[in-house]
Amino acid sequence: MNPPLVHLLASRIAAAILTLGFVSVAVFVGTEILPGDVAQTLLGQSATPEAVAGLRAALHLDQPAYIRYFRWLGRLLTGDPGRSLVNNLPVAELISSRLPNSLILASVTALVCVPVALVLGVTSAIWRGRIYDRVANFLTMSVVAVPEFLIATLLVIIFAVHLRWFPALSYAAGIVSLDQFFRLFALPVLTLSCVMIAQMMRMTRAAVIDTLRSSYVEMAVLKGARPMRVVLTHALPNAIGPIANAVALSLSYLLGGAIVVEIIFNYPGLARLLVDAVSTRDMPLVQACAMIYCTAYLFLAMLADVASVLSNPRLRY
Amino acid sequence: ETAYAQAPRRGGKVKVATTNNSTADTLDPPKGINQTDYSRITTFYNGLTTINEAFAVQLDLAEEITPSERATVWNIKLRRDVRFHDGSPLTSADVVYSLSRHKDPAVGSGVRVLAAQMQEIVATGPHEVRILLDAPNADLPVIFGEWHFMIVKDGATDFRVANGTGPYKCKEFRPGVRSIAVRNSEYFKPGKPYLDEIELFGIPDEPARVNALLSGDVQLISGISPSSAQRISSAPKVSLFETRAGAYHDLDLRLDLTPGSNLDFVLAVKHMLNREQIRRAVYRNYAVIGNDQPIDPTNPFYDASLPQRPFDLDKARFHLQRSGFAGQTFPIVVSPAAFNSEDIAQLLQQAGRQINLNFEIRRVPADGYWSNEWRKHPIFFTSTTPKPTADLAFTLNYKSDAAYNVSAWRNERFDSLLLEARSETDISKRREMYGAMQRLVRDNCGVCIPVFASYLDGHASHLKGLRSIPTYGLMGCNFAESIWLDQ
Amino acid sequence: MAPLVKVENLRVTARDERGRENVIVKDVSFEVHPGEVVALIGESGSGKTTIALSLMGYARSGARIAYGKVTFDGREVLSMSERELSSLRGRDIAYVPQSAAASFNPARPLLTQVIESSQIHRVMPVATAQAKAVSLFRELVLPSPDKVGERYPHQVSGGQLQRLLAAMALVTDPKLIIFDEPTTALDVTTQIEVLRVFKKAIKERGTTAVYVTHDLAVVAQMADRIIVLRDGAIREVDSTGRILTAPKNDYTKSLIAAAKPQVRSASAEALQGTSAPPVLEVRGVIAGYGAVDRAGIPAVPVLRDIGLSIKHGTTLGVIGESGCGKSTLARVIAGLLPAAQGEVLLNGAPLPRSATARTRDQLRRIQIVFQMADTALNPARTIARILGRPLEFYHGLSGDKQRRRVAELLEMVRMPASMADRLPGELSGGQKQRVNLARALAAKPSVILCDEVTSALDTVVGAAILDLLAELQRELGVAYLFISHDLSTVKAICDEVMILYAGQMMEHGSRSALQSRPLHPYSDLLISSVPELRMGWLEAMSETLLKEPSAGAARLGRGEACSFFERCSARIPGRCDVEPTPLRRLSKGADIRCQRTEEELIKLSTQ
Amino acid sequence: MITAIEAPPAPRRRLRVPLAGIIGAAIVGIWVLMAIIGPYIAPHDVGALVDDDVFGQASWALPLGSDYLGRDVLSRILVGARYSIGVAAAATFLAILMGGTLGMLAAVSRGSIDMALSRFFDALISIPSKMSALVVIAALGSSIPVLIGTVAVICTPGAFRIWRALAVNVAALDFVKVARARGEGTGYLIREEILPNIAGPVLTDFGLRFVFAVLLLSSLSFLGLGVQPPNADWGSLVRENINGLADGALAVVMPAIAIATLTIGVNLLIDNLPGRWSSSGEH
Ligand SMILES: Nc1ncnc2c1ncn2[C@@H]1O[C@H](COP(=O)(O)OP(=O)(O)OP(=O)(O)O)[C@@H](O)[C@H]1O
Ligand SMILES: Nc1ncnc2c1ncn2[C@@H]1O[C@H](COP(=O)(O)OP(=O)(O)OP(=O)(O)O)[C@@H](O)[C@H]1O
Ligand SMILES: [Mg+2]
Ligand SMILES: [Mg+2]
Repeated sequence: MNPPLVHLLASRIAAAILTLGFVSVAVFVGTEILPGDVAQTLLGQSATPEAVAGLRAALHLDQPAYIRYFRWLGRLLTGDPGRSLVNNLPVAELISSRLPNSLILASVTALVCVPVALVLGVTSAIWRGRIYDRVANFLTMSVVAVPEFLIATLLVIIFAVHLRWFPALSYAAGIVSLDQFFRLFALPVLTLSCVMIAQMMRMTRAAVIDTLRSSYVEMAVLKGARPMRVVLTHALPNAIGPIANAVALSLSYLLGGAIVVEIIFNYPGLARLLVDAVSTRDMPLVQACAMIYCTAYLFLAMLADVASVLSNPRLRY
Repeated sequence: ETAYAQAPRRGGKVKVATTNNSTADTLDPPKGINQTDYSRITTFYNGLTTINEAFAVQLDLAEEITPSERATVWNIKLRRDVRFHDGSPLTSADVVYSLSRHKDPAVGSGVRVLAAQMQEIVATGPHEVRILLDAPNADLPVIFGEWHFMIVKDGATDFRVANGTGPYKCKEFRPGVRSIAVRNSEYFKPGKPYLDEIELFGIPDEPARVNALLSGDVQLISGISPSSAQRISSAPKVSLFETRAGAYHDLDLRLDLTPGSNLDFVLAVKHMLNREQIRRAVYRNYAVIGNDQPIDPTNPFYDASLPQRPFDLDKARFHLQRSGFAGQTFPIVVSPAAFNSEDIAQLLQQAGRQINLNFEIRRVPADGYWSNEWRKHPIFFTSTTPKPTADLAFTLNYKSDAAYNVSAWRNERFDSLLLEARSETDISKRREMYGAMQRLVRDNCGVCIPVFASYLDGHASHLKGLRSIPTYGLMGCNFAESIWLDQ
Repeated sequence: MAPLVKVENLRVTARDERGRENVIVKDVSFEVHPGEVVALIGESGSGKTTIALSLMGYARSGARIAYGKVTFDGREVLSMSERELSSLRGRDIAYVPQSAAASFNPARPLLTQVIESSQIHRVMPVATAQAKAVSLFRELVLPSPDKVGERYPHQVSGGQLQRLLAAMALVTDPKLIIFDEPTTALDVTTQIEVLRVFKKAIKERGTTAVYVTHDLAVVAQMADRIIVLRDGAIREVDSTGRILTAPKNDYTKSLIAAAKPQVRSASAEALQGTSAPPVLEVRGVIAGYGAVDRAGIPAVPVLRDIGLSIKHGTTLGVIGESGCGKSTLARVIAGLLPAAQGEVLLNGAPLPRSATARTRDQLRRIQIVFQMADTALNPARTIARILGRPLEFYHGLSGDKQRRRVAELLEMVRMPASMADRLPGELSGGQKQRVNLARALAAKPSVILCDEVTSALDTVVGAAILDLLAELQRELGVAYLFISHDLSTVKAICDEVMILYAGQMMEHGSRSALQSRPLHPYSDLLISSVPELRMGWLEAMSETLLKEPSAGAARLGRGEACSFFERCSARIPGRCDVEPTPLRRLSKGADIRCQRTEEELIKLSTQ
Repeated sequence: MITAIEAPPAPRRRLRVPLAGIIGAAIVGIWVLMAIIGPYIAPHDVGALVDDDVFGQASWALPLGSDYLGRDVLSRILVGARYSIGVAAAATFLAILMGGTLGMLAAVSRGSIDMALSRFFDALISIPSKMSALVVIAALGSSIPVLIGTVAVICTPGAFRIWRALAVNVAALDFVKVARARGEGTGYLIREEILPNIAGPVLTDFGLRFVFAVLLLSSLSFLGLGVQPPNADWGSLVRENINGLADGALAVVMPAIAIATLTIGVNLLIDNLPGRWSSSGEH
């Protein structure tokens, strides 16, 4: 540990709290601006003004906004994220049943994607301009260009409907074997990978190639380093900052953006919970999801910045 | 068909995928708002009555329902052999509690309007309940067949687990995820239910739902879009199941706003609807041509003699000229929330081009459509579910003071006919009155009903016992106690 | 004996600014025999680096080996595959590049980079390589040799980097070492150590060397044969002795003539004008790197209580060992490294410590010419833009005027105006250095902090640049802080000289004072270490110098006691290393920091 | 005995674009042309039902078959090009302009400005995107400019992060110090010192963000923002015809191919730009 890093971490944690506060206000204001409220969504098509008013009163929605916000905030500070306005279940319970799912999906995908993307990025930087590079870029760009729902649906049609290798739905409680785990996660992970790999791979490639222009890379060549070594030990360490940030951005997508995958594979994760909560204007739930997402994002961003600082001694000392 | 020929087999597990799934999923009957909720509710609860394939009322928890004083006071006798899942017997208190709850705004009941007529709900004995209505209503037993009116335990407030009298007990329920229902071995209907377990969840994405059925991950799905029907009917080991019902997706013109306030304009639009084309292109023929009035051919009071309004651009042009709106542009609000609204609007737009009338389609989010956009614009769309009776169909959506009179239609003659018909007991007279009302709506109301859409469900071929009940798909959401697996 | 390297008709081309193919090395042929040291000398930009690189089968981007044959150890280099080349480079042929700062990977610790070749070619285990590197560091008098390898490139001085590069080449014991200006940034005492290490390597291991330099005195010590280049073509090849004593080619003659610098100094009036405050004054500056503690001392203290003043139109030379803090001083004055304590005054008015707080005019008046010419130029901008910017920024010059002025500036630093369209990467080392100087000149400052501005220039061009500086001083009254390791240059152009050792001022006096005794013991050592243009000087010198207890490198930040203690021939143990060292004024007019009195010093020097 | 060792790189002022770059430019060029003239050369009206069949196969009359309602797929793609390319490109430029500039600003300023900007964008990225989109529709209504703005805002935080990370490394270099010592303002540092030295990776980022924008469009138009029926961007074309996927309907395949070719074209071009902007080939 060195002083700038300690300083970085400390100021980051302080800033994170402020950021979370900012996000909570923004989310609250957002839910307020959005037309309609829980009462209306709960009543759906049968929402008549009196019915809405009645339900609204029952849910304390008739109180002024700031009071509701501070009441929520007060409870949150005591560690209670409140209850869902929609089904009156504790938010903590709703989240805790979903968060692990999201984390599992995210980590499995990350474990698959990040290494693949980095390897692809680095190797295509090494063999830039060659057939390998062109094919790798062509493939990743083509898959990222296809809408996610199309990829997911296509995979299901091929691998679940026709070949029957994998199930079309990925949710199962109580996974017993590794084989089952693999089968359940194969398609969602593949789909997410298609979306994610491109960004990481392309940024890795670009950042690495960019550093290859430097004189120290020239010097490495003159030391007899082969292209692989030049890239791995000379270009890559200097490209870690942008790469780490691209990875952090992609990974943050896994938690909050896996909505399409969660919908198509009927996987109960956080993204769908959040989207549901937004549609139903379930403020405490939206807040909780946004907080979790924000925390995760800030954490990833911090890791990326730490990696960035660690990789650049000029920033470190 | 064959389902009848065979004796139902016991045992087996079934996974059912419906169309909705969100944290708003509920086990509290009054709060149900979609097919998923209704299907769960019927799995765990019973109503006093149900509605059968022939659109007729059948007693369920009630042993006897008798009207008196011209259908203003109703006496209900309950079955004595019914127990809740927690073992407690069904009593009149449960019924009184269940029915009264609807009137409490805090419950957020979807049928508060219907419950409002029940002025007094009292237990007159351990198994007797008396209901006093504010006006005569011969259709009250039908109303009790509504999913929202299912009977819960007296005093129940915690609906994390269902405690009903229904064919299955609730083993697990997670809003937005799934529910698992296991056989209620003490179900009061002998021999039923057949399955050991039903897992129910929603897959909102239609292609995903269809794929789940095709891949064998689920055995029963609802809400198949007409464009997927072909895939299912041609696939091996799965079958398509069509329920003809009076559901319609209507284009509504508000009669109190320009341009709908001009009857010629309304008629022009009605003539511009190419119903054949809509039926073919949008519904792939899984629909019945509509005639701008809400009573569909499955309804006993459907008036077949009413002439079908044709697609006639000349007439439309004529009315348009008369309305003076020719050459103008009007927005149509569409939304994914109102099914097929986008497609129908686009076909209308095309027709409009040919007679010099421009429609500008404005798509708004499904999110919040019903509360923020619906009925707030001159031209918009509605999705209307089938109503168990002609009376309800008219009362809820067409009566001048109806809460969901979407086109703001006011017609005194229609209102008085409606009241008359409600208390009329002579079937042929009633038919006549309903016929006249159908004509009135067709010719004057701002609601344009191009077709009545069928409900399309799909199931694994070895899943048996499905019959079509014209109140909704999935046997009017009441499949749980009837389906079984053939091995 | 078969030559180790044989170059035949080598032609290297590069695309010039108009995209035309330009020959930068013109059909050069020469041989290098095993164990021989061949020096490549010549004008800056004459193709020395280019030739050196092509011996390894390498051409910089933009350049291309168009024609010719290079044979190394019987193998033809230019037709080798990439793989063969890789196994040749770093192992059989090691290269010490000219630009030290840019040649190190900023993200990796120095030691790993120094031993990298040995690891790539698997010549020895890591531990052995590290041990060897550390012993080389020690021989090359790097400070704290065991630790310096843990640092990162930006944490060491220019001269230190250069020595690290030399160590890098020596670790693998290659057959051929190509030295590209390996001692340009070294002070004379350090240079001696480094040259000794080179000599030792060459002698003990029979290594062959190609030595690129512009410093004739160094060539005299190192080379067996000299190749004189100009404009990409060989002008003369001969043994060292003959070239130095009896050059045939005119260009060679001019090179040697220029090696003895003439005195250029400010007019007497400028020195007289005492009434006006000095242009630049530095008072009690303490500065260094890392966080500043509560006492106001940085974690890595470098400068200790430095004060100086430069009068209008005069030059202060700053000399001192590599790593003693010369560049740090320049950075402090320029505001790039805010001092921890002390103040900097411009025309008598104190300046904010940090450049960001200074006004544009204050910034304009003090210009700094970076030592590391390479990294100080934006690689993505053409020379025209690099030079044009200060013109526009400070003087609002644009369009044609700007272009004309840029051409003028290039002309002033002896570069063709056509180079304006090039990118920095397409220039030679000396050219980059001159661009840096030109950029400082463009601002029309009152003070220029020249950090080793002529270190990469051949004698002729170097002399021209010094002339230019003197001329500007005469005409515009520019003052210079002239940082250099080259005593003869300093003596030639500086009015006053300050000698730094480990961040402390050791002696400060006029130029003439430096020429008369007594001197501070360190000054004495410095002056006697200046290489002479005579072969065999190094060997003789080493003998005498080795007698001095000079092994230890400077220790930084030892409170008030003398930091030169370990190496001082006149030290008084028990006093010099404990007591605060007093500042003394000598009768010749100079100030020194020493325990010894003037008399004692005189006595010691006459012994 | 002669050998040319290093391949000559493209000279600076004579822009020589590699073949791949020319292909990329051609693809992009064709699509841009389609975006401009598409509606005029489309054989049918975008909304017209021209086929009794749905998901019809290719024929002479309908070269790319018909869609889920029986409309001409070719015409719909031609008209959609305008939305997919125009809106996505405008939004990406905007996002890069905001995110990139602020990212470099943060890197150059460091300290509290950096902290404030970084946290602001962190917060922005953490606000549920569906919610922001809905708020935008509710507050500003639905129009193409609003759509562009929304896509841009959603893309900005990512651009900010990447640009900042790239710029931070350059901002620590000596030549930037030189410029600072000259007293240069932040604007100059960003424009002249930082930007040219991160051009390669930054262009790659642009390419990626462009793809994201194209895809984002479809989910936003699905929500009702911007492109209104009967017009549709390519992503929406894929979405509305997804039911034809199992039968391999051209109506779903062709728009997907359109997006893919555009993406690949843009990125081929970016990868093969001449000179310093190049991110492929030798250096
Ligand atoms: N990539 C390039 N493109 C165009 N010209 C170049 C390129 N590289 C070098 N040159 C030119 O080639 C000539 C020789 O350069 P080289 O670096 O070999 O000089 P040098 O003799 O090492 O000079 P110095 O002593 O200043 O380092 C110079 O005039 C330089 O401007
Ligand atoms: N960023 C840094 N962090 C820590 N130490 C540093 C840093 N930069 C320089 N140093 C150390 O400070 C000392 C003075 O460095 P400076 O660059 O001023 O030396 P110099 O006198 O210019 O030497 P040279 O003649 O070799 O250029 C050196 O020992 C160097 O290793
Ligand atoms: Mg050189
Ligand atoms: Mg220095």
